Amino acid sequence: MNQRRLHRSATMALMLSAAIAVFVSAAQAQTVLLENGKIIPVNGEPIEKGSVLIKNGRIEAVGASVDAPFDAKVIDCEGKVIFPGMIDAHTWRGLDVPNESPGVTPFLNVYDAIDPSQLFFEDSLRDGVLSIHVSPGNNTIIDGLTRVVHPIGLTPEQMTTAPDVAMKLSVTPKTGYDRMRQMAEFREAFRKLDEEMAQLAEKKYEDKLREDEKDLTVPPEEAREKGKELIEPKDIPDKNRNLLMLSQGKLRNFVYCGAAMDVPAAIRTAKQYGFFDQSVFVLGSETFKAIDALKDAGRPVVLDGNLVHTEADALTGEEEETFVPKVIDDAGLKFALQRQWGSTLGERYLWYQAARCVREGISRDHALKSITLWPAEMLGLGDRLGSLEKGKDANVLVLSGDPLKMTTWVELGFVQGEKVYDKAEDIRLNRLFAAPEDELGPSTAPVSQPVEEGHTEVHQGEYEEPETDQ
Amino acid sequence: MMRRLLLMALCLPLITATTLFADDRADESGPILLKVGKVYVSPNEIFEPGAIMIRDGKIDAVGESLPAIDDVRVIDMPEATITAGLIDAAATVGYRFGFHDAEHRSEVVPETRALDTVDLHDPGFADLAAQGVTTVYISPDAASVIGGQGAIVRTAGPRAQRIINPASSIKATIGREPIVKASFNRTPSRFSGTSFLTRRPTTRMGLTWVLRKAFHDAQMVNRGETPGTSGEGSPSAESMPILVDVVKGEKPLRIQARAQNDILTALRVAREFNLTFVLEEGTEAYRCIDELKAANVPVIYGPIFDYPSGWRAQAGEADRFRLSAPRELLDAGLTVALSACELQGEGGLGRMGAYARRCGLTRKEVLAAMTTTPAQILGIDGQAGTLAAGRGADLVVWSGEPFEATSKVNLVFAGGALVSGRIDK
Amino acid sequence: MTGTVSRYTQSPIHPVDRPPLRRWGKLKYSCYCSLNGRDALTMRVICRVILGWVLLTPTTSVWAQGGGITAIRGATVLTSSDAGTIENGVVIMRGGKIADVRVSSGQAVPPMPGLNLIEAEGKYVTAGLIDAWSTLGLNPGGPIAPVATSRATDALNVYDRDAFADALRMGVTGVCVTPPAAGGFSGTAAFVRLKDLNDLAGNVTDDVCIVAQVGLGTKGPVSRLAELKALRDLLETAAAYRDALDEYDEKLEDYKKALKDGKTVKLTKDDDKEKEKKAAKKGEGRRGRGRRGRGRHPEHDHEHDHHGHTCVGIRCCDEITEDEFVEWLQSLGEKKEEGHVPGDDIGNEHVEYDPWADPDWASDEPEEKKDDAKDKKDGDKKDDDELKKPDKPAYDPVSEVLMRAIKREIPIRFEVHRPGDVLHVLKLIDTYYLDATVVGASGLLPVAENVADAKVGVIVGQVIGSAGGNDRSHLRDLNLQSAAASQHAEVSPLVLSSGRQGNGVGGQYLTQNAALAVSGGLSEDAAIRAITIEAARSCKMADEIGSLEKGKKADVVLWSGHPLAPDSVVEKVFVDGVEVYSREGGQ
Amino acid sequence: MHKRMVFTLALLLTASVALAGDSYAIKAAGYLKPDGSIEKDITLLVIDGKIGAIGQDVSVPNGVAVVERNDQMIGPGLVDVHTTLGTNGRNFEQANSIEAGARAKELFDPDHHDFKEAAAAGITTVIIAPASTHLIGGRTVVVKTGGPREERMMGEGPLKLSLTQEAFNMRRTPTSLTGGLYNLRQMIAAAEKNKNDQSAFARWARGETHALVEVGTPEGVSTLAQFAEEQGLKCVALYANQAAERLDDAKSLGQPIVLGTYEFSDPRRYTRNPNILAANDIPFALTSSAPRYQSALMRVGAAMVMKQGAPRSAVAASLTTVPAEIAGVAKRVGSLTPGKDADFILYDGDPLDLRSRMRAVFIGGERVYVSETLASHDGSKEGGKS
Repeated sequence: MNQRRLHRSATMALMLSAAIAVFVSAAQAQTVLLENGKIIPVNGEPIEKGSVLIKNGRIEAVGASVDAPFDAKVIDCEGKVIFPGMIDAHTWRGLDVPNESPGVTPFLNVYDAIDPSQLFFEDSLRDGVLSIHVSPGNNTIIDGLTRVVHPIGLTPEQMTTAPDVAMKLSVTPKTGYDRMRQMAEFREAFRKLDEEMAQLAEKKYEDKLREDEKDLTVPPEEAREKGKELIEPKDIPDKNRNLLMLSQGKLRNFVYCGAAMDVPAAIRTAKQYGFFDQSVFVLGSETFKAIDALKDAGRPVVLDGNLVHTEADALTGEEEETFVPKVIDDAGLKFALQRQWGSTLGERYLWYQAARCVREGISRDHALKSITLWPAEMLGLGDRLGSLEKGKDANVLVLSGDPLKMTTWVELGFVQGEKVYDKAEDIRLNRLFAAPEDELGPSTAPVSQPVEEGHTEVHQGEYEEPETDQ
Repeated sequence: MMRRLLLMALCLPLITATTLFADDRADESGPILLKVGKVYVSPNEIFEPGAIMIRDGKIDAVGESLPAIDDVRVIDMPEATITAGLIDAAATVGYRFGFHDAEHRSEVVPETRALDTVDLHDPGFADLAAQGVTTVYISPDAASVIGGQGAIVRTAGPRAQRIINPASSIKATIGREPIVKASFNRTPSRFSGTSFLTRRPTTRMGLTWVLRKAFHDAQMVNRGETPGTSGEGSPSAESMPILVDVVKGEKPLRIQARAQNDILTALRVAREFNLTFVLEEGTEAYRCIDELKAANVPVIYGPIFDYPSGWRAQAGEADRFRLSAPRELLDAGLTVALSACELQGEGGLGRMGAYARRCGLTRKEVLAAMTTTPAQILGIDGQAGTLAAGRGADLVVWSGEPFEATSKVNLVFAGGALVSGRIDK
Repeated sequence: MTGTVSRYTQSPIHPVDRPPLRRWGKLKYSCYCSLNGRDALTMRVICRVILGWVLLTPTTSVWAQGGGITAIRGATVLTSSDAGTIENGVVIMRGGKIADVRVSSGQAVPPMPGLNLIEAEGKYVTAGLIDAWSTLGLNPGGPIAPVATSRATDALNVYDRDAFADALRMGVTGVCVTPPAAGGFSGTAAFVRLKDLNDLAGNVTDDVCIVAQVGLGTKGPVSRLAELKALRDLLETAAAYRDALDEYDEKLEDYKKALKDGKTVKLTKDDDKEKEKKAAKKGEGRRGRGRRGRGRHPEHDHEHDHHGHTCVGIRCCDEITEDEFVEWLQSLGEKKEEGHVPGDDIGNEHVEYDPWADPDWASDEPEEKKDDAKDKKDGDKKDDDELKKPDKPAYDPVSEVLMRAIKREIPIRFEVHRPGDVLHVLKLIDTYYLDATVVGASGLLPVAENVADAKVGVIVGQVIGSAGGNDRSHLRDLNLQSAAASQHAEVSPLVLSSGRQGNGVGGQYLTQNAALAVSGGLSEDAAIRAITIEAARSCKMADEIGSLEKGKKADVVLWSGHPLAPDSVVEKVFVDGVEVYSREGGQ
Repeated sequence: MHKRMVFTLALLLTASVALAGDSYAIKAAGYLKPDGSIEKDITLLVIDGKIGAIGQDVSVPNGVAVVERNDQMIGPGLVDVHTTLGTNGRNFEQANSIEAGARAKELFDPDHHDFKEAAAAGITTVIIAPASTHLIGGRTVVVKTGGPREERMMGEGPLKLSLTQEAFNMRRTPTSLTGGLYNLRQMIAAAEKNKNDQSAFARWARGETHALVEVGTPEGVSTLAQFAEEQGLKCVALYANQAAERLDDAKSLGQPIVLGTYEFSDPRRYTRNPNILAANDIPFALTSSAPRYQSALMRVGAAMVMKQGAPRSAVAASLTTVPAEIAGVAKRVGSLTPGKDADFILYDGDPLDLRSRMRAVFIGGERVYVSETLASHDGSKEGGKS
């Protein structure tokens, strides 16, 4: 089975490399001047006609007129819009299997599961999502470290924008667990950490005495206290390192709350175990009911791709719809939007999600920030990504029109100064718009694979609604 | 009779009581003047700015500006745009039992009615109405070779006024669905023979045979001959009157087909029995444009997608979809309506329109494909599809231009009544 | 909420008779009525004090907290206390507490500010009803697999306000939410006071009691034999654990004293190595033990065996190398079957229980225990000549919980139905000297006397169930009979509750449940007590709530008629003296 | 001890009533009138198994024994419109979905213990219906739950149909609701043509009688209303527990709605329905669905419904007059009216109050059940049987 899978991946990689080759060959770190375009920098007022200078992988200048060096490659963006690369604040897509089966695995790293050959990355690029926060799924208790990648590159290294960005946790029960068990596991994980660290401290102290050939003269508590200072980073077992950092508030963390009742639990847990100040809450659609608690917490949130919560009234059976981002926005919280993968079209685009927010009365400014600057800040990359500012990574899009317009396509994409996408050279898109006589060869559908019994494949249902929250 | 009258008399004060209880939308029953930025009377007739007067459930007047008479409630929405209520000519909505919604006693069941198994209060209708779809043809389940009769209904309003045609065209399906879906496909044994437990067509050959046999027999009956009953898959006696109507051209026929070969099969069978039909879905219609044009077959195209899902993906019938297909069909001069099929709510017809624009259609073309064209295909162009004065007021008030990602359906009127959205006082 | 729109599926909208529950925080000033002379005097004094206080701190919250006085006068007061029923009584609430309950003389009282006087002639007043065994608002959100370390609080959906409001409008002010049944110990229950439906979490008391089931297990051991044994084993382990902890505490004290006295512990490198060796040996032993799968826990064993789930292995290691991790990943499948201990299966659906797989498991003295004993002896020997640091028993989460029951810190409830099981449970209660209650008890009838003799309380669920054509038809009416029987046998306390309804609802029909019990032979007084004070007692809350007595929290319900009558309705509900529901507001 | 003596005494007295033969009178604290109110201090005169007279000023003829029950109240026997009592669950035919000719009167065992249980719960008249697994299940039968065996059968009741998903499967035709309604239309058209056809189906098809149609979900109510309107049929919607969510449709049926079975664990979404139906003057009946659920749940359901605010009159009617009307036996049972069968219950309090225990149940003037004191489980049951 493994071999078959390998073979398949190889075919896939081959197919894709054809597409990627185009991008890679065009990608050379050079000085580029995007001129005469409408600039939407996100962090400030739009510039109706201006230029963006990209140099050494960073944005060198943004303004109505920019002095460009003589060797800059000039791209005329007349009638086009220059926009920062969009950011997907949280997804398990792009991974092989998104969750390890044991619930508490803080020592894992998403790096090992990133599959660069997935169509997901190609689509993200086409849709203008240039930074993707790849995280373990929601079906966990304490899962591993996450990573921010850009959707271009043949290996996870090449794709990495920032490694080990955050830890993924979930207070919503994982498969086979109920809420009580989930929380019991949480308590147990941190209790064990404390105990093991205390034991380590005691051992360190005793070891030191042993080395100095001294006798032990203090009771255990004191020994532990004294031993604490003796612990060096190398002493901490791998399995505990991340959890320790988390409990010391040194690690950013994304906590999944699937239902409203999970929000207070998440806040309580985060505060109790000391990682609240670094928390970002990943919310299910029903959680807007806990808006008071969320507002008090004041932490940024990542919203469910299904922006509308529909619920039948328990008493009358009438269905009620709530547009969740509006509730969150009204509470003054910073939020990031996720893409929704179940739909045929639409919610799969981040810009479309933002457009829905505008439609429901959220300001355009906030809507645009929710797919660029805010997620960047949540990821601790606010100084590198999310807006068109001098010194930031040159993750820049050239769009055919306003980002929230239905008829707008991504025309060019730059990641860290390299041109990685050009619509004119997008093989799949060209095929989807080909005249009938052009198309006699392969179908336009993604390569469909034979279904293997009982073997869950992420590729298989890649564009299907996941059965459970992963 | 007396008793019923008495009961009605008893109910009368009650009805008044309930109308008192009903919320603020009760106020909208009076005449209303909507003043907006733009009115699409029909895709090619635009007032900018525009105004529409609704009185007694009908469009009283429409123009650039209308005088506000005393008793009229004026609603001023300078940013908004008004179009006619959208029409989906091939919706799948309101089915109650899913799997059991198609009658499986035979492959040919045109005598059944889709409306019988549809719940008109299903939230799906509210979803459609909320997104501006006011009229739908409820397409029968595709699990039969010749399925039932679809219904044309309004998506909102009192039940009595909602049913426009309870038994509209019958629907035949060419493709994997009648071959596989809901089928036991047991090999007929020596003892049990062929029954509804052993669905006969297991290939497209068998399917086409059943389809041809049905029309062949109907044609014989129409000529006054008695068809032989020995042939496998003979249509039942119950289905015959309807099939004869189809052959006579009195009952409209539509055929659901996605792949190129299936569409060509549909054209071939139609030619053989001299039938006219409407093509539903037509994912690969762009590959047989000339043939469709020659037969003058209207296409209800949709949904548009860039990754096939659900049954379409399973059956492998949508692998060769094209985003440019609607553009190509229109360019070829075919009659094209757009449909969202089973998609409702946010992802339904309205957004399908937005995507059609992304795929190269103009706003007017999209509007035509969702109002006037489907009305014409369904034969209700006398009542729906445009905002001409004197018609029932089925209209949509958009927050901006229709079919934009940032535009929202603000108000929907069906039969002159506000059925979705709220008017701020 | 701004983003909310409603979609109507049917044209005429019926007004919803739902309590708008954000009414507290306001006090009415309109009632300038009269009280009798004595009442008036009390009132006047109280009012002045409060008025002065309020004037000093004039915030609305003070008023809401109970700055004012509410008096309900003229009603029949069912006190659920020794005072019994008081005709034409007066209930005075102040500062969230009940200030007084007694007979009213009906005389005039001059008007005074801050007084909310409710004339309730012909009406009834009771303490807030308490649903002592309920699943109201419970949303475990997964396959139910509670273990002893589970807490009902974690599964309490505080945003299920509709369900709680439904109970509140039926006069229920307190609910004991128990973890769902899965056989064996299934964690601790929580008590929720329906004080503020917008802040239910702020009114939860955790760990009210431990819950266990007998004869209902759908997972783990299915035979009663094994089930009861598993319960006993866990209690035994907990008892041993408690002893070990006590012993350790003692030793630690001695050790500290010795250190203080100047003694020291000699640290040698050999010692270190030896320890490592021992640890390695221990590892082997564990694996071996896993295969033998014996229930009782050696003191130094690792805790997560108790959960018996997939974590076995990895977190036992102090260090984890890459190789080990790979090995572990590969062996995940096998471990599930292998690392299995009978007593640990309770509530664990991942592990299939097969008593035949291992004939050794029933043996009382596990080999390892013997090994440990030997080890210990060696250790003890050493102690004689030099000071040694005492070893702390390994943390055992399950025993940590059960130990509390053994120490009688919190009560324990056994849900048990068949008469035979009841007797077994009574024995268990007696053996471990538990503060226990029998719950469910549909088969109580033949053993009611035994229960009464054992001085064990009984909580009965719904006294009538569907008990239709399913396999539980033999239970028909049994609850009803049990309720009556328990009264006959003078079981005390007898509590009536909504029971394990399982779908997040409960408490709505407590009074109807009690009324049915009355038709079965329970006295009205006992029935009312069974849903108020006795229910509170079973949750260890009787000191604060459950009856109308001076000094208790003012959880008061005003009824239009007798609470057990079918057409009487709840007119007002007060929790901590604050009006949280009013019928006029609700309709 | 004192209690027990009183009880035994009461039993003896009750026993004497039964022995008194054809006619007797009971003086009671009150009785439940059809409108749900209670008339106090009344006398009930039973003559030959029928109610001779009832009220405050009833003159008892000479020679008729008078029993004093001044601490008890009398309520009419309850009528349950949908049960499968005495069928041992074998109440359906697998082969066909349309069984218009099937008759429930051939279905049940009159000596089945189910009937005793129903009588003990105060249910004196029941409809026994074919199962809900058929589009047309067949004709129901109305029987008494006690009394002389030969007199129990009261006649045949309305036709029973089902439009629920249960009624359709892939093993027989029609396999779907749409196919089922097609068949019904054809059959109705045929029945309308043939006016001589006096079968239950034909009479219903012509709109002459009503039928029980199981709908279950709110959608079912709409489907039924739409179809009944189209074909001009009289249909009693069965198990339409959320009928209030389709109020227009429920109203347009113009027939009572049957609700059931209520349990304490039911959410308010169900139990508030009767309340709304009553407010809109739509009569409703409660059913126990015995033996699937306990017969005793009928009274419990009534109490629950009342607790949710339904008026007493509608609740009283839902247990008695409305179901009697549906069963077509309103002339004989359903209320304590002179001339009707002497089916009544002695309660020790208000018949609608759950606290009141049923002391004895009478059918056709004959006592069929007498309560045992539950507290006397220690063996003093001697009075229980007479």
